[in-house]
Amino acid sequence: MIDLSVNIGSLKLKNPVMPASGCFSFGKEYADFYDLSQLGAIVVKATTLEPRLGNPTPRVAETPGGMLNAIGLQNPGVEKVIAEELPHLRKYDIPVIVNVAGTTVEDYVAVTERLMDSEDVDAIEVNISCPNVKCGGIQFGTDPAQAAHVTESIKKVSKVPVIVKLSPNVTDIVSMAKAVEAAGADAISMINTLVGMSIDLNRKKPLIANGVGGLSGPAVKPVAVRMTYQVAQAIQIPIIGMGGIMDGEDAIEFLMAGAAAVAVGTANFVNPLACPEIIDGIRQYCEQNGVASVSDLTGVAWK
Amino acid sequence: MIDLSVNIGSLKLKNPVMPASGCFSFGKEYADFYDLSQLGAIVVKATTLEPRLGNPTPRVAETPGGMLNAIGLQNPGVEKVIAEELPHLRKYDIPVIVNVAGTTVEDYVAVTERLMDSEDVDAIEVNISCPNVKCGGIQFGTDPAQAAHVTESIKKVSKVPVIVKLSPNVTDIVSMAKAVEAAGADAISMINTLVGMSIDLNRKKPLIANGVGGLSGPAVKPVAVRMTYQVAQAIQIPIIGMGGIMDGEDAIEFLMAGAAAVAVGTANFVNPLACPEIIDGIRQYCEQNGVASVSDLTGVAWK
Amino acid sequence: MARLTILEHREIADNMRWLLFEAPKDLQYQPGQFLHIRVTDGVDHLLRRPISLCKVDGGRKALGVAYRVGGKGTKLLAGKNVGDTLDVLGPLGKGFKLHEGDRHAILVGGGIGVPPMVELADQLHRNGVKVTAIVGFQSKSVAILIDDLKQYGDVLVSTNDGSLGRQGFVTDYMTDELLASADRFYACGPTPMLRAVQAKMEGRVAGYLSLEERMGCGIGACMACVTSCRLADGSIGYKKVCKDGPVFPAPEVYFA
Amino acid sequence: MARLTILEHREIADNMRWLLFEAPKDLQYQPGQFLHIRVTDGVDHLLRRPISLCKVDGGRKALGVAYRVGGKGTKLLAGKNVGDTLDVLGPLGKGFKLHEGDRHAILVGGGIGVPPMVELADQLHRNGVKVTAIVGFQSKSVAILIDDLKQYGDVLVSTNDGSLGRQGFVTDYMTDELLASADRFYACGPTPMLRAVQAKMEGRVAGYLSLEERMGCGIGACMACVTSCRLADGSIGYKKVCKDGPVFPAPEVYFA
Ligand SMILES: Cc1cc2nc3c(=O)[nH]c(=O)nc-3n(C[C@H](O)[C@H](O)[C@H](O)COP(=O)(O)OP(=O)(O)OC[C@H]3O[C@@H](n4cnc5c(N)ncnc54)[C@H](O)[C@@H]3O)c2cc1C
Ligand SMILES: Cc1cc2nc3c(=O)[nH]c(=O)nc-3n(C[C@H](O)[C@H](O)[C@H](O)COP(=O)(O)OP(=O)(O)OC[C@H]3O[C@@H](n4cnc5c(N)ncnc54)[C@H](O)[C@@H]3O)c2cc1C
Ligand SMILES: Cc1cc2nc3c(=O)[nH]c(=O)nc-3n(C[C@H](O)[C@H](O)[C@H](O)COP(=O)(O)O)c2cc1C
Ligand SMILES: Cc1cc2nc3c(=O)[nH]c(=O)nc-3n(C[C@H](O)[C@H](O)[C@H](O)COP(=O)(O)O)c2cc1C
Ligand code: FES
Ligand code: FES
Repeated sequence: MIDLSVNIGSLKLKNPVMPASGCFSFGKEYADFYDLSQLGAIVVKATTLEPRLGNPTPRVAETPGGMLNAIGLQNPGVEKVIAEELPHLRKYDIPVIVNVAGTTVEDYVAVTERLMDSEDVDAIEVNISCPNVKCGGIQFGTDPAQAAHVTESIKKVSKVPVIVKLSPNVTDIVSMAKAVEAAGADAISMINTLVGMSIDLNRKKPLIANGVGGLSGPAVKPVAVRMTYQVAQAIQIPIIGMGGIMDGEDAIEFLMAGAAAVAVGTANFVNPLACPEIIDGIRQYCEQNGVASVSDLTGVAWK
Repeated sequence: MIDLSVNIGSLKLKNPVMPASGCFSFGKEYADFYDLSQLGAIVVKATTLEPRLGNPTPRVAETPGGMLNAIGLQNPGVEKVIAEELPHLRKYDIPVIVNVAGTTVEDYVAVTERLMDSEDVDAIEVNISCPNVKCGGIQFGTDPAQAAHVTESIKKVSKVPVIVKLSPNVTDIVSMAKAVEAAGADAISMINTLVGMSIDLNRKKPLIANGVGGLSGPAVKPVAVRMTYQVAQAIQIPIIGMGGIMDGEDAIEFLMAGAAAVAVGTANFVNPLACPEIIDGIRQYCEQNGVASVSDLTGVAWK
Repeated sequence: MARLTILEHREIADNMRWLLFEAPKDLQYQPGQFLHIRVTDGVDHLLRRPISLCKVDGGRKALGVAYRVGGKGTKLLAGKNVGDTLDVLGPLGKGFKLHEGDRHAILVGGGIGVPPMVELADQLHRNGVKVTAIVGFQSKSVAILIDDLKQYGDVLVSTNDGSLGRQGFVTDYMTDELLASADRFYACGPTPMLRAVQAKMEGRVAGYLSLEERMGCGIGACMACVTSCRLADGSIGYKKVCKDGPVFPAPEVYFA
Repeated sequence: MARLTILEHREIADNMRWLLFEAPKDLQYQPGQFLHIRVTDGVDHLLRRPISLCKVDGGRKALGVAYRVGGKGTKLLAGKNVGDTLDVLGPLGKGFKLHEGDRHAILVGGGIGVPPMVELADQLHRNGVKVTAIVGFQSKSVAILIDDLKQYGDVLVSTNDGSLGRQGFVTDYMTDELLASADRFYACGPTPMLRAVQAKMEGRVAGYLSLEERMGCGIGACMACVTSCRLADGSIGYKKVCKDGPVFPAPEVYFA
């Protein structure tokens, strides 16, 4: 029997695979395809204090080996999320991680405080890196001091582990990671999307209505693996690695680079069964390579 | 007749397509496939003061929609480049752009000074962005003040136009571009490669001997187009756009984003005839869309 | 989700193709639903292409679609051969609703909005509803499925250039007389057409519009495909074309 | 560069395949050269795969290669069918040099280093050179091309597990007697094998080693495929496997 379980701070996951925020909504749709209890955890769509409509359409575009999105944090607001979306996830025996977004530090703190009233939140993922929101978000994701400030402020009010999600659109991701670690983050998730653009040759305008969008999918995997490898060697807290994971081998690459767990985004759109198939792929790799515990793989590429 | 000519500072190109530095060596190999006079210009491999061996192998790895390379500036040194490599390019009726790299500002200046003794150099491309050289290069590429300093120093000794090549591995590419423009750059080329990594699951180590490598190819195109779009609106000097251009339509995307010309790297490896086919593709697009002069396309996506 | 085998694949007009799949087991479907098709197993084209169900052949247990070869993905699709299998999700979304008691329905299709009208016409016809199909195309060279529709009722054709049927727009056929005789309308096509149809029908004939939007997941999870709708409380909000649609009651659809 | 049509494609051992192309017009080639093959027209696998020429059939105007199905690219390649065309560059690089006056040559092939020995053996044989081929494999299940080689001379087989021929390494066959009788050797295979062969032959038999390195362009432009060599001036420097090789005079090759 292979031990697939991993720990993210005080969270115990039965396996290292979770859907990435924004790619799984609140889980209902994928529950039509498989039993969500198979997952290591579930990460839900970004939640803000007030409801948000997000950006105009088109919101997605295909790119070579990847896609752009500019959903723009569409969500019904934290009240509705707590009342209508989270309770149905209780029936699955897995930790629920809520992705929190905002424009000001006060926003983040207010959403977190409100979430603390719910029984259905096992961890907070702080989205300081969404490239699709004009004001807010992005500066927290590119300035270590601001990232530390928002982390600290959330830590003060959170009773559950706080995971900070890093943006790859920075010169020095290691100093971002160190700053949020020093500010008390329990874990880091990385990477959010790279800022990109496609131009529609017919309309002679950016294809995505928002202009820029976030690039995800296999195209970004080498950047994500590199950043995971660099950050893992510089910090002590666990990393949830993501960016272009399509199969078990991709997931193993992130673990070897230093991630303790992985998240799967774009692959869900290509294959609704991506998450369970990736869990199977990891198990198979461990079996075939004599790995007794998946956590032994973390960081072997540099250890 | 479509006018394909474009100007990069005082350089006149008969069309906007040139090979990207490092992907075309000094031209000899591709001359077996077509007459290099068809090109808009030729950009040769990075040249340093002393000969360099570069990095150990493996130096390349395939990634989804792209590739990693860590050649590490292997070159015979500026003396041999001037004596043995550049003269044979004279027979083609096209501008020769020499890519200059170094570890210190003095290196860059010395290489440039030496190149000024040659009749065979029509422009300098300053490579402040090579991610594959451990010391040097990279800090010039990520700090606006240092980028400006190296630009200024080279401008003082150069008698030919100076093109500064920007790294995409920065938080704010616009401020990099503004800094080198203010320092006197005649043009900007962008983007160099994104820093990436692949892990070899069998060896449990980074696949590329150097650890990290530079990501190029279609995978990076959305990032390159986005940066071109942003920089073009912030500066007055022309941009040579590149990153994942595989066909005429990709080239048009960069022109619409704001590039005056384009460079083609990885595509040469996939298809040795990539450059002439891209020139044909641009001509065809112009014909079919009633574009009289290719320079009319520059920046139409935001103008 | 299933790998479906291609039974037929042929050109039916300029850059328009007919593709017949072996039907998945236990097929449940409504006219107006769509298939979400992967065009390659590689990663160069990650996103699935949404294509409407055009015809279900119960006898042969087969599922047909008609599509335009336009961009890179549909070009790849066009290269697939009989016997090849494709990764297909669906049928997905909410299709056209048939109403008991209807006696006459107007079906309006524009361009690649025509395909879903075929299965709809068949079902209405089988239910004893009189079908009047109004279809519009750019020109004769891209006109499709007219003979198929004629099996189920009258077909009125218009083209932009007059090369087939009447020159003009589908709405030109919508006389007061026709509208007065109809219980229901169903429309699918480009936005300008849908907007004109919505305006023409408002307050006169109840019906449905089928919308298009660029999609990510196709199942309601990514929020890519939203469209503005009049919500129950009268406010304007987003609904998802992939899950809440692609077919919406006409008055719900809000064209900005 | 040409699109070549596949004439034959079949499994010849576990995960080992034989692929025969229609030869390009005006084919110029040497044994030991390689083809640089695109495995898909899409962008998901950008880099070409280098595969050695194994056999040229002048009569049929055909070009054969043998390859191992290992990674993602060769798996895609394995899915191509007779009649499909592939984008092929080459033959590229410097092949094995035949020397006039040679009477006996030892050919050494290990695993996927065996294929280039077949065309070489044929040419030597036609030139009246006696051929002794020593080939090594992991085990019987992956042994290839032995019967082909037997047409041209003696074939000595070793496997790591003893399931075919002698258990052990190719060098075990290299007796003083054999070496004394040989004018030349030619070797291709994994680095440890080449290193052992180089050591064994040094100062006794002149010959050539064919090397492998990950490639970008395949034509000498990208500097990806360098290997350490003893240069003319005695210093150690890089040469390009794709252009200066893959075949090098044995003493030039420097194993660190
Ligand atoms: C519900 C629904 C039903 C449809 N039914 C049909 C049909 O029956 N027949 C038919 O020919 N077409 C239909 N379409 C349109 C069809 O999906 C697009 O023409 C097709 O996806 C374009 O793909 P491409 O590879 O040619 O273009 P590309 O430009 O390569 O596509 C790139 C990406 O953009 C998306 N995209 C591009 N154009 C459109 C578009 N107009 N609508 C939605 N997504 C787009 C693609 O799905 C893909 O994700 C339907 C669209 C929707 C939303
Ligand atoms: C000159 C030369 C001749 C060769 N001749 C043969 C032959 O006749 N038969 C045969 O089976 N193999 C041969 N090889 C090895 C063959 O090129 C690799 O096994 C093959 O490219 C691996 O591709 P993949 O898709 O299976 O692996 P992937 O892991 O998908 O390959 C990814 C990338 O790495 C490169 N790569 C991976 N492994 C190797 C390797 N061992 N050597 C070089 N590049 C590699 C690929 O070319 C590709 O660019 C030769 C290699 C060279 C350099
Ligand atoms: C459609 C879409 C919506 C996303 N929404 C969010 C979000 O709300 N919050 C967030 O932190 N990340 C969001 N992301 C980023 C993903 O969680 C993930 O970091 C990124 O897509 C890289 O992983 P992938 O390549 O596996 O998709 C979104 C990504 C996509 C594609
Ligand atoms: C093998 C290889 C070598 C390169 N060497 C150099 C170099 O010497 N100097 C430089 O400025 N850029 C170098 N580059 C970067 C390219 O010039 C170009 O900026 C980058 O590859 C993006 O373009 P592409 O996607 O078309 O390849 C190299 C790229 C590759 C793939
Ligand atoms: S396409 Fe994902 S929600 Fe509709
Ligand atoms: S592969 Fe490019 S130089 Fe050899």
